[in-house]
Amino acid sequence: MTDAVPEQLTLDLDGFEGPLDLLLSLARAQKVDLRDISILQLVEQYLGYVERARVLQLELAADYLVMAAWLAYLKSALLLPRDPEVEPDVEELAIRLQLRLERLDAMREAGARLMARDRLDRDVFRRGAPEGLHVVRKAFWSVEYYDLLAAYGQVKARTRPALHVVRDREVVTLETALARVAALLGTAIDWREIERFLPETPNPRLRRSSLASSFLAALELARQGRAELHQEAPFAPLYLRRVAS
Amino acid sequence: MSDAYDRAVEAVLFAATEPLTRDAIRAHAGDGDVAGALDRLTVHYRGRGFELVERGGRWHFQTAADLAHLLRRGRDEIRRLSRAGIETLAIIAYHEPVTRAEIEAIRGVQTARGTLDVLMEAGWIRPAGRREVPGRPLMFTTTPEFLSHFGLKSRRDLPGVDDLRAAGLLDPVDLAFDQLAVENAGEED
Amino acid sequence: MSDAYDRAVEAVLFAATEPLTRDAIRAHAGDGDVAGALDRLTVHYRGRGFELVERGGRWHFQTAADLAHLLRRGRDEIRRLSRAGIETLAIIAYHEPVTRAEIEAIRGVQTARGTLDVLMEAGWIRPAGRREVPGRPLMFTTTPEFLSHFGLKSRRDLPGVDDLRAAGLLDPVDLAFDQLAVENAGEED
Repeated sequence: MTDAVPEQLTLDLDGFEGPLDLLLSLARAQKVDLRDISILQLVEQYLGYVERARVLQLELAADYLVMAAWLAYLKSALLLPRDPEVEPDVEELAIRLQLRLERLDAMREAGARLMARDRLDRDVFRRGAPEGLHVVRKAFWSVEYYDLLAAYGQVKARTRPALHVVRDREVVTLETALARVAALLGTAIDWREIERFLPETPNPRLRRSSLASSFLAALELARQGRAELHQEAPFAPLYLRRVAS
Repeated sequence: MSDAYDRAVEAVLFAATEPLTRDAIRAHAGDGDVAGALDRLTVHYRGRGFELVERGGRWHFQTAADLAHLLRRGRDEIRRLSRAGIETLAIIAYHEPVTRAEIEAIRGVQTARGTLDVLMEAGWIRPAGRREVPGRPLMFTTTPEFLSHFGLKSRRDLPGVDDLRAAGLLDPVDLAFDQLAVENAGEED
Repeated sequence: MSDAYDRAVEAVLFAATEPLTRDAIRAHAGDGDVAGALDRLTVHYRGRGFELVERGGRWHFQTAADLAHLLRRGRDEIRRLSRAGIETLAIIAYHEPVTRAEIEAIRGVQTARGTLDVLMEAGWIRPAGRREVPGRPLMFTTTPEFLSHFGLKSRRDLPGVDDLRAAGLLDPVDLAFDQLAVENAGEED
């Protein structure tokens, strides 16, 4: 008997898809109904299989050995008196192994039944040359009212500062006023009203800005000792004159 | 159906990828009364949704001619407007009549070709004369469909800028820009 | 045929290149009693050369199964699935949605490269979201094409599914326990 085993064993292992597959084959050989198999007997058979492979120095894939180690543990635990402190429960492990085999077996059976059904393009056929249905798509645009308003709000928020800058450009900066007042002062010898130093503009805002910065320019020139200021009374006309150097 | 052979002929014609001659039918369905089966099937399908017809000695099923219009159907496809599209629509609604250049000035970016087309296709805007300035640019206004889409009686129903601010639609970005303006002003001094 | 609407539904189904949902039928045939028309057509075609069938909420005509021998002639044999492919497909169909690790736990071996690819290429399975567990593994489910191909009205039609569920064989997979061997084997790679 042992002489006949090697050849068969090698061939058999080639045919198995891993240890669970081998276990299932062994279990099926025991009984028709997987729910009635003897786990202990199954473990014995598996370990025997692996042991024979070892004796014959056949190389076994690692997962077969891992399963063997686990089954050896299960076997010893099943044989020993049950220790309630040990988790997980050995009986539970055995039932789970059995369920796994049942599930794999069920999926194999289900797969076979699926493949045996009347399959489209193999057993049943759809119409060979259907005219086909054509859908002419017509775009229908959609916007929520809120999105419309929010978009406008954001446009306004985004662009308002830009409008601001355009308006604010209508000012005369201190530097500009200083240069202008200093230059005009050079051409004048006598007292002259500050309004006469302002550039001409119909824009009242620009004129106010111009007046303010020209006044500051006059103060600055006076501080530097380049100009004299003269005013009769509060709010009276303000006069400006070059300091002769 | 009473006749098993008629059934076979029916199935063969149904599954065929092209019209079949009697010989071709016989090659699949086997020996039998092909002519008789074809006659009976022709009668059976007359007036149904599709019919069995002969064209130059070849037989095939085809959709009944009077139902051909069902095979081509228009379908509404709901599409959302792009962000640029929504903004452009909003600007036209608030500023109409308005030219493309004016829209771009308000948005601060160029309007992609097609944005106005989409709005016109949607039926929400329409060209409305030309502005009498050099180049005579086209002006755009919203349409009655625009008002009805948004449930508005008239353009005066659109909330004003103050309303938008009160609703918080202006503020988040607004604050950020005000901050920026202050910083820029600071740089000038 | 007495009913004009039944005729329209019949024509639309006959012309379609894909199985149609009721909504798709209605989109072409117009408003009407789609369900009633489908019922009457199903009865009318029962026992003929081709039949009207429902697969996952979609309807199509197909030849009667008992005439397969007449129609297979001259057709390319469809590709045979490997044993691993068949098992994997069955596991996905009966347990969906299911992750690759769960498939491997049930089969007790790693899934060879290509097994899932072949099933996806056939159009029978597709990725369907991720399981919200560490690693967020992809889950797989079957497709409407799977139901069409295997002649299933719905997943409840899967052979023996009720018995398997009653026996607890379709309960969620206990990865912690069942994957033991697979994980250890996987370390080799």
